[in-house]
Amino acid sequence: MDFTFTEDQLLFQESVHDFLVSEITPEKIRGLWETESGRSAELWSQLAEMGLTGITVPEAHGGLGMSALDFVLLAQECGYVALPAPLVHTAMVSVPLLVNCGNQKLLDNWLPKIAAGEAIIAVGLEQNVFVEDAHIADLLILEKDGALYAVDPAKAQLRGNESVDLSRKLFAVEFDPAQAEKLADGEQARELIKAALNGGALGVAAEALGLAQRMVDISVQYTSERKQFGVAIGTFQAVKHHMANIAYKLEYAKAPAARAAYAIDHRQPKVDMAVSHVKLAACEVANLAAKNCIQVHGAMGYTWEVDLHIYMKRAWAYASTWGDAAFHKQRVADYVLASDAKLGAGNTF
Amino acid sequence: MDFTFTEDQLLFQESVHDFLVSEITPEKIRGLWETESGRSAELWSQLAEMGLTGITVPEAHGGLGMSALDFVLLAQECGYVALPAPLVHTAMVSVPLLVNCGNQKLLDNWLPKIAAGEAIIAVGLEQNVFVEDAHIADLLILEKDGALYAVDPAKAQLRGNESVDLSRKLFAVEFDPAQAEKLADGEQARELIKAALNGGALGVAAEALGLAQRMVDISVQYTSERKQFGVAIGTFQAVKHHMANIAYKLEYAKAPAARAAYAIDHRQPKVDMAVSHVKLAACEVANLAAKNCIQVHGAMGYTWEVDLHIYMKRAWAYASTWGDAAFHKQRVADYVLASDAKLGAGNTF
Amino acid sequence: MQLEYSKEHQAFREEIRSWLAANVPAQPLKTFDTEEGFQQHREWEVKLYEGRWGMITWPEEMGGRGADLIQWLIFEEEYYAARAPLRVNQNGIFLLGPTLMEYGTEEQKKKFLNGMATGKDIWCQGWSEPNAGSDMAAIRAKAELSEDGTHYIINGQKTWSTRAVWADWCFGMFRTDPESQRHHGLTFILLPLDLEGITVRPIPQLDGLPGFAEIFFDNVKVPVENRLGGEGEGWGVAMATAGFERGLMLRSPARFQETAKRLVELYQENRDSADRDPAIREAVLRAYMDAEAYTLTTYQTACRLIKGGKIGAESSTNKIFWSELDQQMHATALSILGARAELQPHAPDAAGVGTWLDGWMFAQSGPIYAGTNEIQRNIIAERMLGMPRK
Amino acid sequence: MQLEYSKEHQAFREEIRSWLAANVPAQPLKTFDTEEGFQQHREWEVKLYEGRWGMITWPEEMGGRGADLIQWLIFEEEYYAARAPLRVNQNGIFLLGPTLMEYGTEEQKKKFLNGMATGKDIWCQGWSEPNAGSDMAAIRAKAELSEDGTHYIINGQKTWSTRAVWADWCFGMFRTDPESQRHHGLTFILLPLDLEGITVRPIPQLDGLPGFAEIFFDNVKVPVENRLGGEGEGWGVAMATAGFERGLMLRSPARFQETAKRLVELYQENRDSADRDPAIREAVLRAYMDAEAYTLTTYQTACRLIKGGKIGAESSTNKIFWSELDQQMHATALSILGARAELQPHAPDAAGVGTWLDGWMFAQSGPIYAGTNEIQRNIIAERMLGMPRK
Repeated sequence: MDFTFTEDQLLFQESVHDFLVSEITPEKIRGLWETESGRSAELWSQLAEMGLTGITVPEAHGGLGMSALDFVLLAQECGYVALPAPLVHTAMVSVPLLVNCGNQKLLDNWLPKIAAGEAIIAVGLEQNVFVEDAHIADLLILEKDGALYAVDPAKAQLRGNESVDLSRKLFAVEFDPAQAEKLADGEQARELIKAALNGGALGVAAEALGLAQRMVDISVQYTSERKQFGVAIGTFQAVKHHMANIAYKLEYAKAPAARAAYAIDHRQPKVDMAVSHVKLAACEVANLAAKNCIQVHGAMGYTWEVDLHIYMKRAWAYASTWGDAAFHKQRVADYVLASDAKLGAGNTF
Repeated sequence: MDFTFTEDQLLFQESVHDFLVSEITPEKIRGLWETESGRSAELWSQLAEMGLTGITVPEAHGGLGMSALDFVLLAQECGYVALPAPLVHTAMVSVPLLVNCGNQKLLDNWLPKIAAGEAIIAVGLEQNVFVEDAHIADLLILEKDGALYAVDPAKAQLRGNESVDLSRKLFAVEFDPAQAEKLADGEQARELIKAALNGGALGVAAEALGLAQRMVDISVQYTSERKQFGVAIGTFQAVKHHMANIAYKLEYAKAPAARAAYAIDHRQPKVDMAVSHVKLAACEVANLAAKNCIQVHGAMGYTWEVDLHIYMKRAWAYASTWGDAAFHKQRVADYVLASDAKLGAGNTF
Repeated sequence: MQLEYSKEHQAFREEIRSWLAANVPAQPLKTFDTEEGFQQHREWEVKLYEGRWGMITWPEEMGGRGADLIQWLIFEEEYYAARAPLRVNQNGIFLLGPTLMEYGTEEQKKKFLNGMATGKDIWCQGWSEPNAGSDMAAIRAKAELSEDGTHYIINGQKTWSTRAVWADWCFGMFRTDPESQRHHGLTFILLPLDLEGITVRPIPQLDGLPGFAEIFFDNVKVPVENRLGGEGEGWGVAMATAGFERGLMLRSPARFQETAKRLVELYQENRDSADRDPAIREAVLRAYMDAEAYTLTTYQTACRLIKGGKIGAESSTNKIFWSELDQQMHATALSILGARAELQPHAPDAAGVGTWLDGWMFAQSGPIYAGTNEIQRNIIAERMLGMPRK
Repeated sequence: MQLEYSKEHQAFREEIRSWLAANVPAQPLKTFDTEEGFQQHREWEVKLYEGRWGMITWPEEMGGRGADLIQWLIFEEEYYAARAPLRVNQNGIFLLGPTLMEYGTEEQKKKFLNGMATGKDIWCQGWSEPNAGSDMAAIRAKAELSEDGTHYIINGQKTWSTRAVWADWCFGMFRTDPESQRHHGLTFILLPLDLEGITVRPIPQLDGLPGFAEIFFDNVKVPVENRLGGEGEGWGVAMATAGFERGLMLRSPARFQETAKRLVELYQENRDSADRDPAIREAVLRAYMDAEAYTLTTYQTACRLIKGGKIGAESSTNKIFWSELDQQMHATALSILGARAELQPHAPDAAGVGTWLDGWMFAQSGPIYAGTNEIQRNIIAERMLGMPRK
């Protein structure tokens, strides 16, 4: 039993944190909002240089061959800066889906390019309604009628849908299966889709933890400086408790995130429950953070000029993506209310 | 449109408040806990002298002939002192049930005695599982298989069940319909039972408002005197907000209580929704009061010696009596989700 | 107690209902946080005035109908039920108007009330300052009386001034006694925004639109006639306005009842998907009950006031209640909408998501403005419950 | 990261499981808030000691097993799963014991640890005072060193001393320097409760039973040898104990996991009636998830500590988390039980209501004792988040 991350994992997290915080400033994000694609090729190559685009690509294909557990800490850092790039999607969904589906031609063809930052694959599941970053994808992998297809973006119709979070690029995608390569159907497809959904759900859950932490950090700093009635508003107990309520809930969502990543890597039977648990907990705390942090900012928090809304709006958006609350509650219920459920002390691991 | 109580109604409330607060002290309540019946014949005659036992008894039968609306303010006062006597039951359930059922013999026989404080009728509905104060009742009116029976207590088997609130006297009652007088069945019984349940539910809801007010008053006084870290704990913002959260919710449950009483008196079609709304709101605020008030009392609130628990435990008990939350939520849903529901602005009255 | 409407009230309801049916624009106006929408709403104010529906609570001689509070509530019910446009001039009609009638000179009433009523002059507030938000008594912007005593020279900054970007006039509080502390030495002044030395900087809100603005004053000359109430008596005048702001006029229940209704409809339309999450039905029913409770309580307060009662802590309890209810209702709607809740209204696949996202963002301001809910809770604890201040 | 138990840990689990299966009383003991129950629990402590299961985290030479934190968590899991009796001597074994090992002299260890381990001496705490609850540094009860320096004369009052009514010994803090302020000049002293001048007044709790007591000291003579740590150094010693109290030892997750399990079972048994209220299913699932989160987080902390990490704000975050979870789970159970939730366990028609009502009442103390949750939130804000104190 060892529930700790390794020194290497923590050091990697730290270096990624430092890189992202210095690179992905609120100013850069606002700048990308003004661009057509909302994405930066330069940023993507920087991420590739750090090995991040290929972090879960097997070493044989030029990646770092790391696991969900290795990446879950980094996903939190991606959330911390509200990264405007499909890194979590790539590492947690696209690459694992390719690997799981085991189509050698696809693997040899795409994985090296992904690791090199020369290609992006966007995955679209029906659960999600929309496909993230389809407009910059070199390949689409789409679910239709229970089957999975590899689709050439040129042969698909993309309809952009603007999100409250201007950094999120969503597309309704239509395509003709006859013109696409079927990758899997039946039971195999169901398994691949479930795994992809779990990867995506854990990815946004981990990002949500980072978002909550960022909102708390911004707010602690603001309330320590902002004065009313002659004192810093951070000295008011109501303000302190708004922050403390986020902080302690956040603490209790981190270990479940690590456990869910571990469950994915080890294909544990309880993986669906584990992922749904952290998706619910992380999105709940991120949305509590949004609510309490705008409150302690007062009117300032209601403006476009203060950076808080960059992170707040993504927290709102994540609440219902990669499975809404109803979907994840049902998966927890399926586990907890099963006639043979192993509940109680001693049944966690 | 006049949503105010009359001077008379308010003065009557005030005099009843003064009487109850001076008579029904915590000491008296603790004293009654030590007695066999838990009830005081002397107290009951005092209430009769004030006209309270017969407050809803028609004047023709020696009562004050008042309505639910007249009594709803007094029921709050009964809650404020956690009255250990079946006054609300009598005024809101027993007497209206007799009157509604219109059995002349029963009316002539019992109403004058009730007004005089010489008789008590306890009503038992299946919704309630237990019958309140059956042990001191001179007549039982009980629901069985959709019919209502007048039962001689001597011919019924009472099984006492102790409540967390030692002032509440609950009994499982068994009786033989063959040895009882059937008062109503079929549609008539359904209507009578529904009306009795509404009266009882509104009664405990109004009491719950009084309980919440009492717990707030006790706690405001305690936190204004109790010092920690050199200051009265009532100066801490967290303590203030615990109290404020009760107070503002309490404000928004009072008008619904008056509306529900009015709906009963005027047999309005929305009476079920109106009663269920206030039952839910009042029990919710009373239980919030219990939670926040014990918290601001600290360890003191956890003791038997501080009076808080007298009111707290009754608030707990009322949460699920005269229809539990599920029952009342369903009745609100039946109204709100009906295909012909009249919702939105302008449809309240 | 008598919970039915009188014949007169029913007739009044019929009258406004049919007028609205005939006059409410078929197409919703653009938001008045845009210049075009602002102009559209200004025209709507004119139309209301012409129908004598602009400020029904004003006395008849001032173009109103001398409506009582019950009529006001009825008017609002019909107004929201008809989905009529928001009131671009609410600061003028509901906040400054009544204050002017109470504190203004005859000249001031003549000069300002009519322009306000006709929609010619749209007013904004100049109260908050960068360091005087919840703590309004910390106001620093100063007004110096000129030596000849004919005008004030105003310097300083105001902020969070709603709809100030395209407004014509501003009413605000300024420190006339530089030595004064807190709420002493403040004076209530009315001024046109096109005066020399005034700079209005729009502040974009969560949705990116300039819903409010900063106002900078650089040696702005304002004639003393524009002072409302006595010099140094601004706080008392302002408190009357604040009373209105937090009181009945601006937060009549109709708005929340209609939101609750739309929420029930949204739930019914999406029943199958919504019922997958039991928390949603729970929240929908709560929304209905809370909107109902807010309505009942408001009517009760209104009736009390009509009978000569005074408004007490209601201004604080209702601020908390409606603002949390509004957030709760919109949050519930977003969970019903699920994966499409994040879509902006103009997105191609946004059919059916309605304006819930915009409403949700707007609802975020409720617990903040006009005194944060934390301040309101303090007020309830200290003034309503009598808990110790220090 | 490696989330499976080692063979050794699995074997350890098997060992304690079979011992408990063979030794846990078939009939639950009476509550130790009664004299008879207290005696029964004292005998159970003896039995645990004889099986060397009484204080497994103690070093072997002191009758323990030198168990690591993971073994401790496994032990607790099996202990709660077996519905074994509560620990009447937890103050001694888990609070004072470790502190004695850290600060005690060899003589003190010899003198006290064995009696504690064997269940011969049951210990209670003497910390809080009528005006020193959340504010422990306000302690006033004083201990004066006698002129000959051989003993302390203790005067004053302690309160909220859990299980003090039938306990044998008390450890507490007393002010040895009358001039001292706050947490200076306090000394940690151990004393038997049968000394002349000591009066123990039971305090009945919500259920009417004397779960804690006041202790009055009237010129009580205690030999200096009973001082733990140096004179005036009591605060430091006590903080170590408090760290344990709020830390892992007393609130291992098993208790809450078993409550969550019983809640799910209660829900399943009453499914038809419970599902009438959608809020209940929601709350049951949340209870399971929160108990799981508490377990996972505790294991993570334990592993960090094993690797030499220090315990930080966890003591505050977990105090809030488990106490609110415990309240929430019991509240949910009561709503499932509906009209019968208010019944006392011995009521004739109480079949099936179990001990939820008692558990609910006990759960009320969670957010209060060992530092109220308000204090814990302050600590999180100030020490974990670095928000300004004043």
